[in-house]
Amino acid sequence: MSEIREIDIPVGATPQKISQMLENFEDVHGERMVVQMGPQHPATHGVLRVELETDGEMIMKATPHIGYLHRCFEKTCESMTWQQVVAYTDRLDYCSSANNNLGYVLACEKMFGIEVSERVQTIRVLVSELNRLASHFIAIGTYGLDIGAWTPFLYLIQEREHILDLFDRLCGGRLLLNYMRIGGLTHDLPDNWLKEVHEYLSYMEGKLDEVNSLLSYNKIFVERLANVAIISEDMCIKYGLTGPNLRGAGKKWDLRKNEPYCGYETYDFDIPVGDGEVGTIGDCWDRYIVRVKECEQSMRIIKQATERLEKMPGDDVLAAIPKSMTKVAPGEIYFRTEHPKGELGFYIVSNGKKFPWRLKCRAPSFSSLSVMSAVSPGLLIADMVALIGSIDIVLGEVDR
Amino acid sequence: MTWLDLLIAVACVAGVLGFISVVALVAIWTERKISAHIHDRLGPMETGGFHGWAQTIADMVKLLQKEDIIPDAADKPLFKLAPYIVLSATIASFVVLPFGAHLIGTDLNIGIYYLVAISSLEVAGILMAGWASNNKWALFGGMRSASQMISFEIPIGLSLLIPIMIVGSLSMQDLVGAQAGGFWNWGVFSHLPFAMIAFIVYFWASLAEVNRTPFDLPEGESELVAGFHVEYSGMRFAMFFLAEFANMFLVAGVAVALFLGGWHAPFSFLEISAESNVILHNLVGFFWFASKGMVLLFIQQWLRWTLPRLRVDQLMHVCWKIFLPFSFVNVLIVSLWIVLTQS
Amino acid sequence: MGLIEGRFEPNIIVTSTDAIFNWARSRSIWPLTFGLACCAIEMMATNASRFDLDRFGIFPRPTPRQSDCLLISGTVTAKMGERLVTLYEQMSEPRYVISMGSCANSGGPYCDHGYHVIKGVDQILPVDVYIPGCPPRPEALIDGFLKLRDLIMKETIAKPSA
Amino acid sequence: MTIPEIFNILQEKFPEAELVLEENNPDPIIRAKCEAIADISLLLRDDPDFSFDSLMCLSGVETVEEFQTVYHLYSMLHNHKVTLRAGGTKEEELIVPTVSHIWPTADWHERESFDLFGIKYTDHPDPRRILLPDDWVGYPLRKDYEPQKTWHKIPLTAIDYKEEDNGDES
Repeated sequence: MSEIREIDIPVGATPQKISQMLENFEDVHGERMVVQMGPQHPATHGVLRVELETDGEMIMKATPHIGYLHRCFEKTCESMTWQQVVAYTDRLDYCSSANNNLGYVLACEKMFGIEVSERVQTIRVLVSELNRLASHFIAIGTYGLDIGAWTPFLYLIQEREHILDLFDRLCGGRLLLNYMRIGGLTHDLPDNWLKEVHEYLSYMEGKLDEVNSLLSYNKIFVERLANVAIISEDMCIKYGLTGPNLRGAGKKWDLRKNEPYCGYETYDFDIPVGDGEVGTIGDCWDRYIVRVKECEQSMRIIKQATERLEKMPGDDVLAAIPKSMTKVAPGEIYFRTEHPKGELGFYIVSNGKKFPWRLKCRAPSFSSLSVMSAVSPGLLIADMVALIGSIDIVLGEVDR
Repeated sequence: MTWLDLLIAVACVAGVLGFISVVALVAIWTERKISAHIHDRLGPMETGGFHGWAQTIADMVKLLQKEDIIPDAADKPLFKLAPYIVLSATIASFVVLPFGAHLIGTDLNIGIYYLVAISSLEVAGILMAGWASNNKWALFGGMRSASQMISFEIPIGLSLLIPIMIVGSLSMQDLVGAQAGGFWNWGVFSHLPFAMIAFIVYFWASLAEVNRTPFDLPEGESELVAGFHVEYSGMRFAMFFLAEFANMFLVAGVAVALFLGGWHAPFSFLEISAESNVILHNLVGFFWFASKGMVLLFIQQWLRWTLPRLRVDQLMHVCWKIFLPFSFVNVLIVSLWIVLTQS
Repeated sequence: MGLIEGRFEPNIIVTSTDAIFNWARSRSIWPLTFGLACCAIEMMATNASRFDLDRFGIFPRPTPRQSDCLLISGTVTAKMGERLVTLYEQMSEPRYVISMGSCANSGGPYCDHGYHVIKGVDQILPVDVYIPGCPPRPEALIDGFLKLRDLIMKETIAKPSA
Repeated sequence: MTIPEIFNILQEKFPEAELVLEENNPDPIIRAKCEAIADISLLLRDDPDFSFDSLMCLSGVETVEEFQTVYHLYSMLHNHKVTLRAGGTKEEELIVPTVSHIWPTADWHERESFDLFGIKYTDHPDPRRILLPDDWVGYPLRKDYEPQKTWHKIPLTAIDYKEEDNGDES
């Protein structure tokens, strides 16, 4: 009869420590079960496949396999004109297309030295913050769904629908906007649109408190997430986790403040960080609550942007769009912006021709996902679901 | 045995079976409607006209004629057997449920004992399903289900002991009969607050027993895809589905019979005495029993759409470290009370 | 099915059975909870409160065994194509396939240069309904389901007339 | 610290790394010999004056003459950036030492650039393809890449309806 041993995992042990302990721990029967989570699995947020090696319900090793949605974005862009690429950036992270557009057009504008008017910048800020809101609503909602709470998901999707209505009026698209152009926008704001944004803001007042009372501070929800899958600040930087994940680990880091673009330095907003309110800094709950708090800040920015636009005299949003982009300046640039999922970087190489020579998208989710195999040893399967949800990945962006 | 006895027996079986199917069909429909209204939407609206009343019927007819797939690598006999065991365990438990003064399959003198014993057969069926499917998610679901149901049997059993001790009988009709004459006589209000605690423990533990949120781990959609019935299709899946909803009513019915006055009305003037009209007496009793059961069913569904799901270790924590000590102390105090007051 | 399908001449019993079966099948289309790409977000939105597919009895199931309809919501890549066929094979008859969005219909924007994208899911699966759009609006998805419903209503278990 | 300053220090410390400062770009780029990349990276991360703790991006590039790996580094502490580049001619396989032990995020980025460009990384802990299936032929982001027609019997080309129509008529 073999002796049954137990591993004592000390409270607050680092993931590396746990994984080391598990390596040293030999399974009594030498049997581990390999379970494939995905690509068709409700909790993987798309077509991610995670190969889990489990002992009972405890995960010994998790290997993410990606590429099930590899749509050849980078190759396609090499055959598209500079302006046409904007439509493809929409489909990177399909939950927040305006933010993708913004990252790409800003990179191109910086490279080709195009200056846009203040009004265009403000409209861009407004639209991308609205989209950040929509993206965070999906992140929060589906996270609730992962933990087993259905209702908050549907409520948040409902609030998101109102934003989509605004987009619908703005550019005809609900999900994929394709609204920005290198040097400007596709067209000006529709009549009364700013008034509708105002109406939406007043409608949203207090809704986030409802989310907090229904979900964030629900006892079961907190119990499920507190002290689970802790990713420390150091680890975040090493693995390239950015955005809400890094802020959830307690680092006050936001490109909108630290490397301002698009006039973000003139807006008044805070950077929410995780503070270990219910558990340890950098646990799943912290990463989650940072998103909720960011929604509030986004609404503040939207409010300021709308007020500015109302006062601003109208101008031609197409004025700075280059008439022809068949001959451009050669060179290369790496430009990054704050995307709802983290830092979205575009590395663009131009050889002076009509098409980009090379376009690499540094997708935030791609880097975030790479931390998974380092964090997961020692988690239960249910925690794994919580981990995947808390780093908020979108597979369109991971696989590109 | 005369022809009449046989006829009555057949009628009983038909009645119970009919009741179970009707309850399950209605419960599935109400579940969808209630969830929809909680979610700020409408739920089934098209099928059959009025608020999609025929939705469950359409679902069942469709499931009935779906292809029945038995995975090649599955343990075929067990795979085929599992849904029958689950469903028959549920149906067999209904035999001792007192729907009215005379509306009971059979009033065994060990009725509640029989019920607890038979209803835990279900775990065998679920474990069988999880094992025989030869699917790892199903196995996880089966194991979770087995551990959860077996653990929660203990606080359930201890909580059921309280009314049994107070009444001093294991027969369901005796247990119900002791609660006659207005709601203040109901089991839940006797020996305050101990019977009340027992009722609360029983209700929560029974949620785990029937795999409802926050204890729906065996089929937790976001974790285990569909849990133990992940490989089941068509009618076999429908059986699990039916059994689940019938079970929900079963645990609600036990709670009603033991704690909420069974088929007695909340006020005695709402009842019709058995002397004046036996049939009417039974029908009114049935009405009260069913409506109390439905209220509990509604609470179960309400919780389902409000709460998130617990984790495995937390579930066990709730069972062994909270429910179990409470029930033990509860049993101790109530038995002391009974001993002291009787002596 | 299989046992009774295609065995009898069309007669009153067969046609009545048809009517019941088709009614049930078309009123209870359970799609697989399975999102591939951008269209999956619109699919989620359609399932959610405002559009509420549940009104038509459409109720997503997480496992292929219990679902009737494979809703291909997004770009199908070579790597995914293999799994998709497996998923389709795991579904029980009668089963239907809805191809949602340009990518699934024809490769869409990735048709010309997408070396890893399957240009049209109909090359690997039999598709019943195509929904155009990139991504289709929820109304279009609902329309797709209603088209599928019409399609199911025309089915019969009778022997096909020569 | 500006990039020329970083360049000067690096040139002192690594005289054999064939360091070149490419100044024809909006942002100057430091070019180094492939073999020296790992050592330079380690210094850049660990030296308190540099402390480049985050690797923003690692990308493979194909120019007309050569394959390259480009590293975009950033220091959260000092708030400065630098871009490194390592390259080799197309005639021979480009082999670069891995930096995944220095910045773990490089792990997946290196796998990706191997997957799409065929750039090899020595001592990489997990040198597999990442986005494409393991048995995929060719490196798609190379300019001379010919797409596969089928993979595992799955057709990867669009149906040419014109041809089919013509076939029916004749």
